[in-house]
Amino acid sequence: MGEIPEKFFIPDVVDVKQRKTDIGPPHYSNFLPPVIKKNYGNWKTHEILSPGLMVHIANSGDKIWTVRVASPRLLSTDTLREIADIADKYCDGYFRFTTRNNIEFLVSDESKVQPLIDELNAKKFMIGGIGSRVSNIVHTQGWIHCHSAAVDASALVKAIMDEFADYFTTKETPNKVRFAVACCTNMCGAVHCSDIAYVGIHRKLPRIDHDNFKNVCELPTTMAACPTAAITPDPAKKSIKINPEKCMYCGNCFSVCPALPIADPENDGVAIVVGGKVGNLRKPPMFSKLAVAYLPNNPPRWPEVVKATRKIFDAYIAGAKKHERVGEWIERIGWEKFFAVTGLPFTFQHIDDWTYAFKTFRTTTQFKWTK
Amino acid sequence: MGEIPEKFFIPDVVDVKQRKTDIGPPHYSNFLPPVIKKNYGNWKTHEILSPGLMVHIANSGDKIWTVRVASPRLLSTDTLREIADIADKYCDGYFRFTTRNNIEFLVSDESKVQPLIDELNAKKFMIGGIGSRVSNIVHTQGWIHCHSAAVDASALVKAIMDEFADYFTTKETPNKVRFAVACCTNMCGAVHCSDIAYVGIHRKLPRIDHDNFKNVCELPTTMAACPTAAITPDPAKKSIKINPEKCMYCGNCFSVCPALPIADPENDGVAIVVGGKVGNLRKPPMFSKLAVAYLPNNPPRWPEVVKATRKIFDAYIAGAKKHERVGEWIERIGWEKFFAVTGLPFTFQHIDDWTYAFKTFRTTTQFKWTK
Amino acid sequence: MTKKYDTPLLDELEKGPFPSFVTEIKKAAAKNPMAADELGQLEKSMRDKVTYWKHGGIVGVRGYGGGVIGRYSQLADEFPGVAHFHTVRVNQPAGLFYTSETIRFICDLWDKYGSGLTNFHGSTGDMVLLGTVTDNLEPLATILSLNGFDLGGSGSAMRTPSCCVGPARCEWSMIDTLDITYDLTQEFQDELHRPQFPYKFKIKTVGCPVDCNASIARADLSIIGTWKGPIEIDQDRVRDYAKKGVNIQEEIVNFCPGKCITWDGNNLAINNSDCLHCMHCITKLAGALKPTPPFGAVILIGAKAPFVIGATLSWVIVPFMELKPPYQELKDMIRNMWDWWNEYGKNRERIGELIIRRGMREFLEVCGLEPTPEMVKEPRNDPFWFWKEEDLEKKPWEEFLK
Amino acid sequence: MTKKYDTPLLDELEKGPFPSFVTEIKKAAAKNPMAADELGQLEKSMRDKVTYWKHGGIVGVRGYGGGVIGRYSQLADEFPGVAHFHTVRVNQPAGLFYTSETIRFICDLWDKYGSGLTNFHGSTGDMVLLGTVTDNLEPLATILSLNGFDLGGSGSAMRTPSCCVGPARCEWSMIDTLDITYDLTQEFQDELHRPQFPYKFKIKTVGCPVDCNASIARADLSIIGTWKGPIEIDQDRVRDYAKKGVNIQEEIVNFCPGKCITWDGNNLAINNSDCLHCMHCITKLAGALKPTPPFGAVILIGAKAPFVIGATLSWVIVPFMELKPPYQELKDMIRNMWDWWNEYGKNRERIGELIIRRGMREFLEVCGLEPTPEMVKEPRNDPFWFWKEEDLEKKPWEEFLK
Repeated sequence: MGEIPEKFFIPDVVDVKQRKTDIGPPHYSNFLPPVIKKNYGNWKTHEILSPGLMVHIANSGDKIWTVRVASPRLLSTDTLREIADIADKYCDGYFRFTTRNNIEFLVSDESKVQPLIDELNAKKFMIGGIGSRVSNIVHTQGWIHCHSAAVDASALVKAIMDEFADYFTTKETPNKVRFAVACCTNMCGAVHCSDIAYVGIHRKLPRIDHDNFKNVCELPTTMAACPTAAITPDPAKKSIKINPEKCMYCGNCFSVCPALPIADPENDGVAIVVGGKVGNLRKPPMFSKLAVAYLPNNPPRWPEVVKATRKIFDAYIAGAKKHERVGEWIERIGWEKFFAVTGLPFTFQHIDDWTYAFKTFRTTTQFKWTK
Repeated sequence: MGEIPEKFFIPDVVDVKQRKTDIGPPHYSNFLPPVIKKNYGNWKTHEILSPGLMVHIANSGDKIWTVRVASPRLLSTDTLREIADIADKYCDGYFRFTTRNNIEFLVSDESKVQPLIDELNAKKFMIGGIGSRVSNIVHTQGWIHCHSAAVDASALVKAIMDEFADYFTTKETPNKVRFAVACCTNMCGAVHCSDIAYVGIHRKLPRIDHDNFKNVCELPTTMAACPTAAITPDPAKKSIKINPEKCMYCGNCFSVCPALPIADPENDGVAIVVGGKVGNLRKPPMFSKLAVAYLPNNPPRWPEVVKATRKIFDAYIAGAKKHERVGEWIERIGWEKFFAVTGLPFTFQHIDDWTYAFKTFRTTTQFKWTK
Repeated sequence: MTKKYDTPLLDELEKGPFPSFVTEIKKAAAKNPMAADELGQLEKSMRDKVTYWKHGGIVGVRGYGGGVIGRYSQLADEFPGVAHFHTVRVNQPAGLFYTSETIRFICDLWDKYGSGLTNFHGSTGDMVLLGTVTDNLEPLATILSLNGFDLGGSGSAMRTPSCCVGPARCEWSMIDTLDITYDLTQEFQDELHRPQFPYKFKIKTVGCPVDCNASIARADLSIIGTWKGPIEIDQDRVRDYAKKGVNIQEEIVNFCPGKCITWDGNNLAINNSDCLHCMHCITKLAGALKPTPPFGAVILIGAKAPFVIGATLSWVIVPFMELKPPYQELKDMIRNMWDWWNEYGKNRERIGELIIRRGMREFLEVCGLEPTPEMVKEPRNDPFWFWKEEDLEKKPWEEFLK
Repeated sequence: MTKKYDTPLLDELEKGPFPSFVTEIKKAAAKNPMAADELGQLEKSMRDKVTYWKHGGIVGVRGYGGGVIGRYSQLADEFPGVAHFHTVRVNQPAGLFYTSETIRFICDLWDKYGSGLTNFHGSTGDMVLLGTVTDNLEPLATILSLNGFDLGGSGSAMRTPSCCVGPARCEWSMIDTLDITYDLTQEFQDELHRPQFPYKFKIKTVGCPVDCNASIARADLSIIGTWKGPIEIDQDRVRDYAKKGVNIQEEIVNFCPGKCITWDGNNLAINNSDCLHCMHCITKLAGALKPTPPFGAVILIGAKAPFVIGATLSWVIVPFMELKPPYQELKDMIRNMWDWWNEYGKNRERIGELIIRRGMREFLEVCGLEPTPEMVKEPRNDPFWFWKEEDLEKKPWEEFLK
């Protein structure tokens, strides 16, 4: 269990009866550099030497250097092979990925660190992302591979990361800034707990394909998918009805029922949510909250979204204390000040009107005057 | 509009046709001492001279002294006349009540302050309640006058106030301690936002009087009164059914339907909630939270309730910083420490399981070790 | 002679320093048979650990739908004096100020027509006259009215408005709470006396964020005084406090929720743009600090006790409203929200519950209010929300991203 | 030769410093017709502002119910290369460590049987191989298995467990996140490959409260390392930080949520009994402060994205659990909660939603857990709650009021 062969092989003719099941993944020890195996669980400390380089020091005195580069997550086999070649050259073949999809080269020999960095620079890899700065963006599939995407994900990520690239490679931020993109409200990924995040939204009712409903959809599942109970049976048509007063355009009904397409080129777009975090550092984890209810889909580079992000980002840089995450900064200054300093409008959409709405209404006279 | 006659009169024979309607209450200016009328809205500051005495100083230099005494709220006309006599003697007839049912004598002549205090002391009035100490308890009617009381209110108030009397008359607390009593979960009064409060609860299902239901109750109102939708129609009996799995024994169905008595001498009792506040000082207003889920009804002095309160009260006195209300103290030390320092058990009942339950579940690894 | 009951349990409650309600009942019982039977029935409740009052029936006075709460004993045979034992609510003077003459009038009246037992005051703020019979109600109301008094509210009506002591005897009152309360009470006499709403509607007005009348927890409409100007500082007086032993850093600076105060041992400085208007520094350094104009009020909506959906505190709907007589803006807003509530509210649905059911947007639009961040603790977190057709046409980003 | 599309919009996305996914697709497209048509269809999506993928159909490999996501183009005629474009999830090694040989094997395999496009990694943690046809699935799975790899989870199953880098390269990992992840993955192979739950179930393990794998936000079962011992302080190193310009008072002391740190300019002191274990001081003074044993984990339950009831973060159910192989207590608890969820959960109901629906008490009892205050931010506030018949007989106050 958990072993890999001495040498990987791909047979020309495949006998599918040879397939083994339930073997699980290979054991992680197959992939650990010797210095890590030796010092596993016995690390003493680490130092960030530059935005893309850190060294971990073991209690034994052993060290391992990590060089981090950005990745678009979507990788061709060509690029993967290029990474493997570089790893062979400088890292005895060892590298890893971070949970935010960066690539990390693991160097055991200090003398190979600078040559590695030089080669990565020469090959235009983007080095950085360690410490208090922008890291890579976690995101979903978007138009590349998803049937329910209200916005593309990779393109938006590219546009944002290009805009804030210098905060990945060199400049510091008060604390880490975690971006995230979800291409629909299904939100694969931690958009709901990121510093600045984007979620694709719809703004029009699903269009009911009554003829197809009974063939491809299940009534109870479709009804149960609606967070506001807006869906009721339409027995005459053997289909469903949607109460337009109750529909919040979330698209979850389409997730379970293809006969309810909701995508709309002119009315779909992007909402920006801010101030979430997952770590327990200083403040408990926080949800992201709505900052901008809608910006239009404007491919390929979504300039309105980038511009709005710039407003939020710059206000954070200017206003936050060192070590404050975006949400901590906003909590300290108050949401009324957040909207004042960013210049973003506060609209009816910002006021919750769903199940737990009233828990978000302000039940105190404590606030600051902003005008 | 709003006038009172030069002299009040009660005719021997009443002609009800003379009755005037919609005149509203008399204008408050009829009851203000001259020094208050003169300095209305022009007060500069005040000083607390002793636990039951304060002086307000106007911008004009005028002063008015206030002597506060406790009241059980339930007052006989004899006692009211006694108060009136005292007011005549020292206050030109002027006095007032506080929103917590204390009596305040308003003295315009400094030389009458000490004689007033002496007479109040002689007559066994309990002077105090000003500043950082225990004030009078707001409470509901209880068995004296209410059909839905699960506990008596006045008796419980008396038992608690006797126990903590020295914190009304002399000793200080870190900040004000507001007690409140509600004799059932209908909670007339601000029990839901008090430092330490008591609420009468039931623990058994209402007993359905099927014969009477149709005569005295309305089906939709009765169903709508249930916070958990535990009540459904029983068409055969022209009555209702109660789902015992869903009933939380709140008794609101009985409030609208006399055919659903819920009072139970052996299983009714008292819950203690703590940490609420209404003011915006320092922290926003807070709800009271459950501290003790049940203590038995043990008239006339509810010793278990008094004892449990003593545990909470003493822990607060010992642990709070100056100016911290009970809720602020608990918020600072954490609920796990609250239960540790008071020795109160944490039970399943403390964990919310109603509509907004999950908003109270802890979503962080931040807590303190208490064992 | 009134009937005398053996009350060993209640007698226990005459011991101890706090004034005894039992003693009060006994005083009344000595001359009033209703009070005597109240005492007897209460002793039995103490013994049996259960209440003996029936569900209230409907009683009242001509032309009014409220002001009297019917109350009947389950044990009328055993305690005939409390067979009827109705409550009369009398609208209190704003601020709870009285004169001895006034209170004697109430006593005389109540000795004649009632049990001699009172509450000063009921939870809503009314003078409460406890225990009378149906036949006495009309004469009582008549005599009250001839002497300038009127009944309070009950049932599905506007309840008797109430307030803190306000500018009458408090230096921090930033609005005239007594006048507002009196004015609104007079303006809405019809809504007070003739239940016409889906359920009760309470209005409480307080002069500052200290909220000495629990307005934010106990009123459907909470009116709380506040200020927009800087906090004026009398440095000499601050230094006096320091000299007298107040630890300014610990007791004032460290408790400031806006973290906007600094103290260098000699001077106190406040960054007013970060002030949250909590009043802590002002109340703890009484006379040294004071709020300055503009004065006005935060208007909040929706507080209620737990039934049915759980307790709520009031929610900010107007961050700042100037409140000058005749308070027309406030009155118009109140009428607008009542119209909406009357149209859509279900039986026994408080206005806060209706707002939750139909959404804050509709409520704000009914009141003519624009959304502002002060209305929320934080914006919504889940990514589902409503769009109106008219919203879709707008392109606000063309403006704010310029 | 693969087909070449004109892609003016996508070409814009090859500009700028961040590595371009368009360049990646083009690289693959140069030799793979599936990737070429992916590029073409994506350009059309950019132009039309809409996705062109159909609702996924059901595809898979023999004996498994998951691991492959069916995907079909709406524009199969125009882009035949993506008519089928299924995703294969391959269970990643714990900690996301690889060797060059391994990655080359994956590349060779995917060039032969797929589009040449991958995701390193998918949201749940799997290696994601993007785009293949149904006929290729069986050979793919066979070759993977012969080389020691297996598919990941999808559908209503346990999803591929994942973790942070843990003790492999982090000094703060208080549990062996890689071993726990590997062990649970092996233990629950059946639940991973054969969907048998009401809905998905995610497990994420992180070594400390910094939570570098978003465990508390993205896993039904969140396992987060923590410690019970005092924080060990190397005063010399703290002084070094101070000398190097760290403002200990502002950056460390003032940010402590437990307010339990003091710094006199020379020595740092921590009142460990008030420590909230947030890790701020430890991470900012790396190497100077360190947690000490006992080590273990906080176990939390219920995080999920917004559908259907709104997003949730995981809730504490075990404040501290020692986690040593074979992790039997943890495994037993997981099986117990699955049994309960399987019995009561509705279709597409996450375990957190079921807990909300049936109450935390039942869940805790199923797991054999006693209630503790660490489970709640605060106790309930509304005064309605359930009693079980057995609760009524108990008189706990006789004990705690002694």
